[in-house]
Amino acid sequence: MDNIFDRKGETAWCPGCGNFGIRNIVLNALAELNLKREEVVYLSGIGQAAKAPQYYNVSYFNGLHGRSLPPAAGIKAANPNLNVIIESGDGDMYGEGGNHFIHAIRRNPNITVIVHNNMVYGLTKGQASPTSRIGFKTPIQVNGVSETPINPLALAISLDASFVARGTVGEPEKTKEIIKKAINHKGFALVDIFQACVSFNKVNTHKWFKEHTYFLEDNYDPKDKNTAFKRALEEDRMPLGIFYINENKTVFEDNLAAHRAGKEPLYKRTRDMAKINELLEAKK
Amino acid sequence: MDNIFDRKGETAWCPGCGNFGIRNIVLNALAELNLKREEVVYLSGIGQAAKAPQYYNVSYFNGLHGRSLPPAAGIKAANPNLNVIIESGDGDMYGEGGNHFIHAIRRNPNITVIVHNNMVYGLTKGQASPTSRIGFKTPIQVNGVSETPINPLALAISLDASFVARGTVGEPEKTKEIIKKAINHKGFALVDIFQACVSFNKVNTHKWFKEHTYFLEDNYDPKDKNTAFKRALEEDRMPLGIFYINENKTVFEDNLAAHRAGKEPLYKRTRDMAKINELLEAKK
Amino acid sequence: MAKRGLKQKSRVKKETVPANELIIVLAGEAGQGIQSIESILVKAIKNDGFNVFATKEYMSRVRGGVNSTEIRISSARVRSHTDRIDLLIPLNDESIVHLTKRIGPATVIIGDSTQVHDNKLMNIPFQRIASEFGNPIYSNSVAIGTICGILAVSEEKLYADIRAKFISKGEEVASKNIDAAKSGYAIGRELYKNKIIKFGITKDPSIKDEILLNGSEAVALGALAGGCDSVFAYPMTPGTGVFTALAGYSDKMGLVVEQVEDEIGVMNMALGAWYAGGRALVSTSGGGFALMTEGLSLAGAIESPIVVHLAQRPGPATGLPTRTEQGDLNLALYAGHGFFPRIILSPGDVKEAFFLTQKAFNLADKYQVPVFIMTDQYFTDSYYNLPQIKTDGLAAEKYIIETNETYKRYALTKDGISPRGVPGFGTGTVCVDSDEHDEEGRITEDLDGVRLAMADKRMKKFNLVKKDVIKPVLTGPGKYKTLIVSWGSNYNTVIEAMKISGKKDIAFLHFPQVYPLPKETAAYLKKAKKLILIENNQTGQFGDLIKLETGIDIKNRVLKYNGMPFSVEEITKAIS
Amino acid sequence: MAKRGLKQKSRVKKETVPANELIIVLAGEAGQGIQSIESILVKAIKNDGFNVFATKEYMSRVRGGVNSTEIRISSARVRSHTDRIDLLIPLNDESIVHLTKRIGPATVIIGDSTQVHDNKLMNIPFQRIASEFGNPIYSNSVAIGTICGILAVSEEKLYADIRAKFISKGEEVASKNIDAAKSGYAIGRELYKNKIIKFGITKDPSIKDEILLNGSEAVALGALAGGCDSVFAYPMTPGTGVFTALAGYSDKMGLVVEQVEDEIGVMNMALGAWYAGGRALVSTSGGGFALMTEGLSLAGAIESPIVVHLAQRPGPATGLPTRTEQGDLNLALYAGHGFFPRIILSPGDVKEAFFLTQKAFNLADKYQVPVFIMTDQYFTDSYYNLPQIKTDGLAAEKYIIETNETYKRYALTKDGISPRGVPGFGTGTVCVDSDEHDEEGRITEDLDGVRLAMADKRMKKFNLVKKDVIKPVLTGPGKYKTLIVSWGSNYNTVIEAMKISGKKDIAFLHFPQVYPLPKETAAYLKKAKKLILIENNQTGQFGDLIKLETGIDIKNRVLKYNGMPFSVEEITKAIS
Ligand SMILES: Cc1ncc(C[n+]2csc(CCOP(=O)(O)OP(=O)(O)O)c2C)c(N)n1
Ligand SMILES: Cc1ncc(C[n+]2csc(CCOP(=O)(O)OP(=O)(O)O)c2C)c(N)n1
Ligand code: SF4
Ligand code: SF4
Ligand SMILES: [Mg+2]
Ligand SMILES: [Mg+2]
Repeated sequence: MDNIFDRKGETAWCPGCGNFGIRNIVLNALAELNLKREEVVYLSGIGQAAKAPQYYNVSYFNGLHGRSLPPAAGIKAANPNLNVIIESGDGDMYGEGGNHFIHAIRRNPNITVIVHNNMVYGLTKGQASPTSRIGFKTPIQVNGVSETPINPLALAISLDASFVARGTVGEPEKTKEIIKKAINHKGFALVDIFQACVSFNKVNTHKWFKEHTYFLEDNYDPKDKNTAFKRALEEDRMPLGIFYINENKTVFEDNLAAHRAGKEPLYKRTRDMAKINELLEAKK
Repeated sequence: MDNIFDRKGETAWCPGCGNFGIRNIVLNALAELNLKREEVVYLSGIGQAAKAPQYYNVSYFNGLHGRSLPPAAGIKAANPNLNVIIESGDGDMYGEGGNHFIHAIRRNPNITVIVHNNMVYGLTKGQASPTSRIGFKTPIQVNGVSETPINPLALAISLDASFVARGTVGEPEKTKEIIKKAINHKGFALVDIFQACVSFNKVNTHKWFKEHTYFLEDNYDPKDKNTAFKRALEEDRMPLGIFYINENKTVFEDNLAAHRAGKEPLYKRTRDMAKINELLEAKK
Repeated sequence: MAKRGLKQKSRVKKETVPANELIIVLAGEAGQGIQSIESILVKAIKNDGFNVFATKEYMSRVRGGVNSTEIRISSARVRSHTDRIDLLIPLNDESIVHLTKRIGPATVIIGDSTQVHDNKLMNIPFQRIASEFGNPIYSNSVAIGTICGILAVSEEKLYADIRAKFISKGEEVASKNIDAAKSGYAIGRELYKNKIIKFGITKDPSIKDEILLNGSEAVALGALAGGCDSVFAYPMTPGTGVFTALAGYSDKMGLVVEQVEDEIGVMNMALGAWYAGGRALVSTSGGGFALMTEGLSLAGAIESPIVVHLAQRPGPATGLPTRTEQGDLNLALYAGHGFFPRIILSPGDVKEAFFLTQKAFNLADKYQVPVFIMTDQYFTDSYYNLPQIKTDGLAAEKYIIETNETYKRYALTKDGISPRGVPGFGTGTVCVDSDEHDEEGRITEDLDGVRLAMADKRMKKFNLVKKDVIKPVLTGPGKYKTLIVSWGSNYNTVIEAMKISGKKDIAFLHFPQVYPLPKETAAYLKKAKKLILIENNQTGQFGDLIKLETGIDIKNRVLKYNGMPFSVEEITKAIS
Repeated sequence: MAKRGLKQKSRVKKETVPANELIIVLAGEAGQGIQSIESILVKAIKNDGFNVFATKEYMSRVRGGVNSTEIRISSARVRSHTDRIDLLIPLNDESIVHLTKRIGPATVIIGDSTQVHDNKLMNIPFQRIASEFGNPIYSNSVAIGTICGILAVSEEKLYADIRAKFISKGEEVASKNIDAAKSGYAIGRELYKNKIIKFGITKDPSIKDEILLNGSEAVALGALAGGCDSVFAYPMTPGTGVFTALAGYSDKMGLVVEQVEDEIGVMNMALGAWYAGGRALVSTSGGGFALMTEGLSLAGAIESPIVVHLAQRPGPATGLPTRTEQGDLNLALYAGHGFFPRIILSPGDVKEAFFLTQKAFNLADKYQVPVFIMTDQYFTDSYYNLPQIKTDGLAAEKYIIETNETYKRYALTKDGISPRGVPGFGTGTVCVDSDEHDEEGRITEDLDGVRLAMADKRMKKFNLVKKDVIKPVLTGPGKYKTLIVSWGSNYNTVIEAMKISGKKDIAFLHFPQVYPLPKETAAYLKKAKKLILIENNQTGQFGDLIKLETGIDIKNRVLKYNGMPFSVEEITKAIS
């Protein structure tokens, strides 16, 4: 069956890279959700992962390094009916884009954020990323990384993100289900996905990820923040799955005066000059 | 007794503002620690709180809005012997400066960060800050804040900050002891301090803070991250005290090649041209 | 090359008080209530048929220091700042020190001698009178009443205004304030009758029907008239006024109003909104705009419209946060890496600000380029009465097209403009990319083909933009010997100074659009024997632009960069 | 006004192969190992006494696409990029398509016919030969051997180099690679003997003692010689090379090397380091520098030294991340709000880069201003042999003073420079503030006094900086008719083109310092009958600066902006 989201053709990724796996998982998720192709908008920053939107057959906004989240919120503000998905790298999202990450979680627009977490800067050829492990050596971190890696899940949970999950390319089926739930979730949904960079990360390989992960129990209940935090902190073998869901949050675009009465996209509206005249009259 | 850190004279703060209280607490802490005045360097960003360094008799770097943390790390890198203290506002530190906040915690320079948390932007006349409560009305947030406030303690704990504490102007003695411990702590130490803005925050007043806070039990043990997180999440009445300490982290400046052999400040060193010649020779 | 920054030397010496005008300055600490005195007063004065202008200068603090408000009342239209003060009402001693240089022999100073000490002070015991009504806090109302009494402003409306202002605090507070004002009014009448304060201003009843508008409100309302439906900002003086004004209108107009975490987020969020079909404004000042530089370049690369309100204040860095300067022109001209077209507008008065901002949205959308509205603290905070603004014929022009399957966001067209679709409107995909891209918006490494085509396309658009430039505005005789050249907020001050100078051979060329520079510029400049450039910055940035574009170097640069706007007197002197 | 961006039209037509030179191009996918072939090859060639130059062009991807490396080998010194290719070694078909326009009738193409298909291809079964040694991966060593065979490079040293390169992977791998290279060597000798590839390059044994240095390394080493003790950066091509080089030296030199979370942090952290007595460098490219704009203004306000290595690439926005352009001059000139002095240096070759960067640290420290080193991708990635650089007489000048109790960071002095203390050195306090400040560094609202004094102080410093400008470098006859004007990385290409043109009345003015513009500039320009401006950008930004500063408008602008550097042929044509 043809996947309408698939834009066939070459990619700029290295053979064997985990990015291909994520692409397949996402393509399947999109198809199974039966999303309307014209209503899906993809965003990314800059990096190897951030090239992903180029390879889907959808509208996209491939912006600046680290800056995918603000335009995503801008898009939801202008047209809440669009299905907005971000796919970007760990450096892009948690490094250069860290401030937007914190505040987008607080803002809680209804978007899905998929992070290709390869624990390295791929495109710029192998410097440490915020998720690189302590001791990881690179041409810049010549004696190994000494800064504590970010735990994106714990961070998101601490900010009361409305949906926090982790997947891995190594588990395509389960990761696909997570992504589907993330897209269906109303609010900011984070899916951090482990992905091996075969060119620049010789430590955190496909094999390493397999050995260092496992799925949360089937009966795990993602409603409690403290439990979610505790599980997110596990380090030796890192859990996968949906860690935390908070359904009680209001959504950014719903709170805007522009959309309180209805969700008509801004481009469909026309400005009523009579109202401007009223405002001017009030200046008397 | 004269406090050598006290720079007498007018301030630009409003009468009744909590900033005065913080200033007194800090002055006492500095004096009691017997710090060498010439070795103390103060930093801040921009805001009402950020004017604090102006009113101490110390060296300071009063930089850009939101950007106190990077120069603080730069200072420690150039001279690890200096005692570096930041005092700034909640908007400055958690809003504009959010990305530096995350990554400074990871970097773990040996500095003390005191945040005047008045849950509002004072200097720019009363817009919401990242710690403003939901529903807080301002000339911008005309229908009240709808974004989830940042919980700076939970956030810092999620990043494994090496020292995380909260004080309040309403409890000067205890808050002073916290600040002293923070300054003595080796590593990044956060002290968030509740401070009423009498001009622009008519909700979170001195009284409100009093009613909504209490101190952690005397036997509270700040070594466990999960417990610390749980306590940091308490909302109705918010605990005060030292929530979390991790003594097992290495310190930024100690990891630098420049300071592995010794802590001599960079300005005292001279460049040995013979070494440059060696490097050039290796290019043959 | 450049003249030293104008410095006010000493107490104003010679002065001829035109009887048909009264210049009142109120001064005191932040927090003493000068702002609210001003707002009630100016409205009451205008509603009584006087021409009125008000501007303020203040320190970067919430309480303390010295701030002052200048209120000019006149038979003729007044729209600019003067050094001269006819009537000074200081609320403390520091106010007198602060304003020393502007106090002349003819300045009348009235105030409460328990608060203010000066040989020239005429004591009006504001506090004691207020206390008679139960609270010294009412002294501001006494002062309001006094001024209205001097001017013989209609009492009825004045008290209604005061009631409206205070009624939220209860009936008692409202009526006490009115009583206080009444006492003041009587005093004011006395002062006038005793010829302590002399003037002879004629009223014009039609002024009642005019509006009062400051620069911030003019930009905000102009934006709305231009179809602005969303505003993204991070608070920063003096850009905050426009943000606040739009937030105030958000419920009525159904706007998107979002305070973003930082200015980088502001710009990128606004670009997202435009991408999806919104018409977004960002409002900031120099330091905040500096952070938007990379985002501006993104707008250039993806050919997104964006409207930037850049309200200037003195730098470098934090500089003087609440002061005024025209120091960010170079920043607006050259911000962003790589080449892309842009438009820079610089309103000279509030009416022009309304219409230029309205137009900014249409220009941005039509050419898919960034458009700047450059104002400054002086401009955003000043206001005056003007005839009602007519919106007839104005429209938020629509340029968005419906896409189909073959849609290409960057289709190469003859004029360089590719029709702009938005996601969700039609069946096509709308792909924008910060990397160099092909017609479809996909990354390219085709250097000689696609890269050059896209670079040339952006240049073509620029050539188009250059053909659609708002002409400079000449005031004065067509045959001039001396030509004054200026931009932005100096407009009204120069106009008034020209009138005062009385010279017949001086004209003034004002630039509502500074970039691309109107092609008529050189011809105008060449006609003059003498050129005078007036800019509120340290080096003459607009003069440099003119030199670059026309080859004409205006050596005579009147520059001011102490954080204050030009006064009528300064410009009068400079052009005489 | 400006010429259209140079486009390479078609396969190079006429060519006269100078027998004393051989231009080799290797091309293939990213990941096929071209970089490592190049590094072994260039070293071996130079160590055998050849003059050599190497440059590369590559796509923004880690694998796939087409990248190429150009290696020029010559009797004379060679230091610039040519279109011409004498010997092409493509590793796949795409390489031939990619390089079509540079393939001339005389270009010899050798390659493995199982990989590459072209009529002109001379088949050398690299893969099969490699497989004979157990793994097709050794084919790169076969290629290395072939080229060295053609040149008759000393085998002993070559194999030692190969061993050194591969020994970390085990003795077997090392010796297999050597064996593969030996096979290639024999083939190369055959090719030469059979006159398939003709040239007659004379070697010079003294070249063995020369060094090989690329732009990045030159800047890094120059920085160290200037006393640089700390580097802060966020990876960004092509700025990363300098960062990586310094990281590589960090243990030996005891440096502070920190990868910061973003470029805003980079700039602010570096300013903190300078404040406390460090000498910090930041290295970035246009988009990253855009984010440092506000921080640059901070440097201006607090009068901090800072050295910025700005390695340019094409914009706008992400643009062409791995390509070259000189498009960020305006950004460097005007970044930051408010007025403050700055210095912009633009090395023309690697030796100059070393000395200018060395000097940059002393200039920054002396005048307490930002100093830029402007390079670009072409410059940072190109390298060649040159005589050893002498560091005699160089010093990292110390300007820091010990403070006492009366110390004032911004003491008003005659020349505008206030002696700079650092915290912890002496008993004084060192207070710096982004707000306008008084001599002590404390916030001020004294507009006519302190603000003007500080603004004027910054201007005084600028006037001093203007007196200490590095002179432009004239190449060619003192009496010229035509003057070529250029800056930065075009230097060597222009020099070579001038030689080729053979014209006696052409001279070339290169600017190691572009800002402040040397005062001699106008005189040089006026002497010429004809001016030619050469810039690797779309509009001629340096030309605009010259126009602004001298009034001279160079209309003849040779501009290129497809992401590639100028070739010798292009400039030769442009100046003929
Ligand atoms: C402002 C800015 N700084 C730096 C860069 C250079 N840059 C591009 S991608 C990247 C990091 C990529 O790492 P990550 O986000 O983890 O993606 P990956 O390539 O690993 O998928 C960097 C530093 C840039 N494009 N823009
Ligand atoms: C880049 C930039 N953006 C905005 C501002 C304006 N600004 C100054 S202080 C401030 C917020 C102050 O709030 P906070 O940090 O909470 O300090 P407070 O005044 O409440 O103590 C803002 C937005 C600025 N100076 N620089
Ligand atoms: S560099 Fe790493 S992350 Fe990027 S495509 Fe290659 S393997 Fe994947
Ligand atoms: S504005 Fe608020 S925080 Fe600032 S000094 Fe006044 S009361 Fe304090
Ligand atoms: Mg990555
Ligand atoms: Mg605050």
